[in-house]
Amino acid sequence: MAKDHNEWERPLRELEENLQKLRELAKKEQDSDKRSSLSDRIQDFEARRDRYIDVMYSNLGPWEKVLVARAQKRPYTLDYIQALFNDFVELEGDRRFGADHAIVGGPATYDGRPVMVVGHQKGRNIQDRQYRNFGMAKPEGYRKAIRLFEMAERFRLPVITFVDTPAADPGVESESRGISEAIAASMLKMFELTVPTVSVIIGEGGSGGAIGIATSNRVLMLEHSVYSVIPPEGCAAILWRMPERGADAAKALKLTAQSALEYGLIDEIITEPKGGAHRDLVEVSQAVKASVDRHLEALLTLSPTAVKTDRYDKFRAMGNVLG
Amino acid sequence: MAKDHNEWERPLRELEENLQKLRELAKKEQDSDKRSSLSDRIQDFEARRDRYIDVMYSNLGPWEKVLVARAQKRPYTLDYIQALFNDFVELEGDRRFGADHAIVGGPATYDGRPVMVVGHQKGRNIQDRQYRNFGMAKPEGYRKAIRLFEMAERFRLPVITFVDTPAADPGVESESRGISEAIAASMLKMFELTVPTVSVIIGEGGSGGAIGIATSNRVLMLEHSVYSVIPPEGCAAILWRMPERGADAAKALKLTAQSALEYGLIDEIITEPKGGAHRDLVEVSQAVKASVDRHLEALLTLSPTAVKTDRYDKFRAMGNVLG
Amino acid sequence: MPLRPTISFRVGVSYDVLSNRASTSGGAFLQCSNCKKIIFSVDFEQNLHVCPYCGHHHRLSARHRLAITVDADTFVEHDADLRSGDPLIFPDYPEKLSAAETKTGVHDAIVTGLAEIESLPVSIAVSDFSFMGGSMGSVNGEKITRTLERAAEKGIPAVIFCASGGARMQEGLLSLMQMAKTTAAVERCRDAGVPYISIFTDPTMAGVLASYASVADVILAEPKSLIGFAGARVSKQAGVSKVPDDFQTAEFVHSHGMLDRIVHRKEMRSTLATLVRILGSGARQKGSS
Amino acid sequence: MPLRPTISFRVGVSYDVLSNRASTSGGAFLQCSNCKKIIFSVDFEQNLHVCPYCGHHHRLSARHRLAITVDADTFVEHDADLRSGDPLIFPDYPEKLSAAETKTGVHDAIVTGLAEIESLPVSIAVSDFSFMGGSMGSVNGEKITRTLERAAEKGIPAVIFCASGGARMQEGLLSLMQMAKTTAAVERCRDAGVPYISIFTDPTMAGVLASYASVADVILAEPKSLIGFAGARVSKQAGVSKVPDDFQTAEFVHSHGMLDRIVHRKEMRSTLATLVRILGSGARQKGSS
Ligand SMILES: [Zn+2]
Ligand SMILES: [Zn+2]
Repeated sequence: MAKDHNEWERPLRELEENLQKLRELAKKEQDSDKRSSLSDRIQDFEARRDRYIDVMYSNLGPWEKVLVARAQKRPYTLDYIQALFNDFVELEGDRRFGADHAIVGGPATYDGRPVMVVGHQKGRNIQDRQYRNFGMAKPEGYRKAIRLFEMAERFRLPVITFVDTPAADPGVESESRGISEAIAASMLKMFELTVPTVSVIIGEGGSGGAIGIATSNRVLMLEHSVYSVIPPEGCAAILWRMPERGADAAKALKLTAQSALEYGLIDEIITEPKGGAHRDLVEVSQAVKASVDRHLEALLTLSPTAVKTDRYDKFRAMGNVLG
Repeated sequence: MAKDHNEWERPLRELEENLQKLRELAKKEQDSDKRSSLSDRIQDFEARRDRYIDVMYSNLGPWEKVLVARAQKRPYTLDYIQALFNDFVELEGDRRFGADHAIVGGPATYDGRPVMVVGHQKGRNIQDRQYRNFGMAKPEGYRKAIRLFEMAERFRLPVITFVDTPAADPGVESESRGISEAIAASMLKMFELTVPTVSVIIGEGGSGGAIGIATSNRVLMLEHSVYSVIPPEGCAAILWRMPERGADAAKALKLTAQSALEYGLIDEIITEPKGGAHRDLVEVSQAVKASVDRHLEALLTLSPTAVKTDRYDKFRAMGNVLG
Repeated sequence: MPLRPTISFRVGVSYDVLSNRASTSGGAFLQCSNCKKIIFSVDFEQNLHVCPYCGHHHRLSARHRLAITVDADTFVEHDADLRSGDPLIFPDYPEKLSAAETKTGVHDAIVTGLAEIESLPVSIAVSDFSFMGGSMGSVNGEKITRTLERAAEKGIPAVIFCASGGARMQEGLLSLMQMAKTTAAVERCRDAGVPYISIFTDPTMAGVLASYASVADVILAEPKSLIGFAGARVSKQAGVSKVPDDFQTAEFVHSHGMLDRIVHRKEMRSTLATLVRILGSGARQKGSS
Repeated sequence: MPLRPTISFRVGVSYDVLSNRASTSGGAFLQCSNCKKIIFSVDFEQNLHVCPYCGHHHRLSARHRLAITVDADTFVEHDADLRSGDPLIFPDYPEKLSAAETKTGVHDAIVTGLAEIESLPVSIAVSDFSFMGGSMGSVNGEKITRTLERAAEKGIPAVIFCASGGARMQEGLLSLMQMAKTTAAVERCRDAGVPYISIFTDPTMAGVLASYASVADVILAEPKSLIGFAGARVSKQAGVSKVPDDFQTAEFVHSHGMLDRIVHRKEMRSTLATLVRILGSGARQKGSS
């Protein structure tokens, strides 16, 4: 069982490194015959690389989805904002305690339409990851989100949220300042909104931390993203007292987009580029856009009251109850 | 210039101490003649005491009003709640950071009518004063008040606030957590309410800390309470660089209930018992009740929209502008 | 802070008139799991399962809680027949459910219905920690949601006693969605102008704390209850900051502004009655006009 | 952090086309009050009175601020004739007012009116610290209130540049009531669905910070501005806790969540334009439909 995406993609990375070396050799090679032979080998390697990607990504198991969803190279919220939005003005204050960097948000235009965009943000290098608290928002983050949701309501801006967090911050400070209340209040605020809301799970949909900003009219999931009530390692620790059995827990938890759709908990799966979202930001952004557009269009035909009712009815129906 | 109410009332207190001694003597005295003579002297002392109170309190200057308003024996918010309300359930959380004890509040019944009551609370002994932070609320206090105002609106409860604070807490922590925002947001919330609101300045109406919970449809002031944009000592320090000239500043600032009424900034002055509110809690409570009742009755005839407009128009008219 | 089932399960003479459970043991004495003192069973019952020595509030079953909270003979149970499915076909879940049913005699970790408190009607839900740690799966979510919806529809206050370790892992994402569903139902109460009072009892954790429990109009708690988002172990690992002695107790949560009052069990019923009467007055007027 | 009038009053060639003040001095060089470096006047003007060496944002007059913020020739002043009375007959107040009028050429510490930013109409107010420390008395309160009311009535965004030491002591309780009045007017904007953006410039303090300034939908600030409730001396006395180095700076306030962005003067106009365009879209649609 691979521990992370990096380890899991190692064979592929080695293939690509070899490929790169061949290309450099070919570039330097003067002899035309040898160059032609190198070219053949390059084509062969490229084909193998493509087949490898096909095989690896065509039938990802739940644990592999977890690895891909957590991949350090995976596009994050600000990448999608950069790709799909204009005029983004990040607003940072919660007006209570602090400026949280694990949730970003603010007004922007989307296809020329004024909207409010909010999302978890992970960091890509060591400093940035610390600055973003590994995408784990504190109460301040959710209270900022609440402010932005209120603003969206006041100015009739549709809301788009990007969900990508391992969990809400579980530290002592977050407990002290009411992380539970902040998450619950954020959900409650979203249910009060009469403007349309669309959420996209782009990576890790980690438990309460995720749903805190994901109670939208439409919830879409990227093909290889995951959404779970508990991290698989935590589940394995409880079930078998063996965190290392995360892969088994991932399977038991049915945390894939495909399962979520099957249980009627999300509205659509957004297909990722071949080999995962991290291989083509442009393509995945356009796929996200196409899906968001379609759902937003539909929601924009509803009256404010109908928007709220639609959202209530959607979540009201969730559950599996006998008798 | 007396520094505090204790010092200012010293002659009176000495008179009362002598009176008390005479009474004890009289009680022990066996000889009927001597007892009769003591009784005369007691009556004489009582008359002098009453005259003294008359003279001291009949024509209080602004600085003396400041001393009386700050008197440690003066009835505080919880005294009025105890005297005039039933079923008070104090609700303590701001749902953000902490439980502030310089502002108290919660639902209660008043004349059998469900209401929301909120007020500053000072402490009477050393520990209590620290517990109450000398009546200086932190951001948590105002945010708790906001919660209670929202609850009042949701459940259609008229709001009664008691105002009695030297100032909002000016410390580093309060700045860090946005004391300014908290005060402003509390005023804003009060302006949003469609339930009637009545405020009573019972002691010190200290600047922003006071007005944070005093933007009501009706604002009443006890006869010897004060209401000021700045503490007189602070004003004197700025004007003359002499904080000890507080008495002069008090005069310049026109901080008495009488001036506030004259400038049209409050709606009514509530007469205090002879010698000040601290001499008769029952009497002053009944006077407060009579005034609050009258204004509340009038406000309860207004529609929710009219209540809000009434409040806006009231404060809209305040100011002195030429040209 | 005891997290294991408490002494109350060993109680002989049951005060709990509504209980489905047979009163088996006949022991006249029992031992407080907190202070270890020996208590006369009758005293323990009369003291509402609060230790007369150390004041520890021992956990109550849902039926027992109802009995000491609502007016006698007013509780009408709703949705008693709802049972959990096994949507994920999760390892050992059906077995765990059966065991819990056998142990507690109920179908899931919560009892809901209509009742009166000091003659005022309420829609009430009471969680039961003894059923799989009071965890919230689809049944719990559905019953809480219906409790809140009933309150909104009837224009009466909602009262919810929380006692839960959090979401029910065995129902996966369906369980997480109960956080959303129950919170949405709170919005219904707000729209209807009916008050919603939640009471944190020992323990109130994680997915329950981070959803319907924390967005009540008024939040009360029993003394010393364990209340928190993450397991204390997780919190300690995550934060570099020192962990306060009273971390994740009702007292800690209270001092941080997240709840309104800590109420002794003996005063809970009267406090609820007062709140229901005052805060519910607006909705009653609307209903009667 | 310089609190005294800055170098900008010694500027020779005035960029400030709207200014009432005569451009007198002909000095070609001046000295930054923060880093003490010598700056070529023309550079200083072109750099919008931001020191090219240390980045210090020197204070601007209201007229100058308007000139660099709104579209040329779009500003229409309102309520220019409002003047302070002396309601309390406060020691030396009339003299102070006259002196300030003479010095600044305006009647009070604020200029208000209608204008356009990138062709979008706004109701705008700009405080001027050079008039009695930008203090808020009745005139200030009235002009802010009218600015917000105009925004609400016309369905256009309100933009307010704050620069004030706080309430104007010399008008006593009348001055305190301006906190209430201006905050009430913010509620009018909320009801009308028009956005309100406030900008904290150096300094934004006390009664202004604790009223209309802090309840804007969006709050921006210029770098290093002094922003606080109480004088730093008072805060230090009051709290036992250590005072951070950056206490009461824009950066401190920002890190504590009380404002949304610190914006360099050069980017202020474009940031405002974007916000006005996006947040005002709802009100514009309502207005046009
Ligand atoms: Zn015990
Ligand atoms: Zn410089």
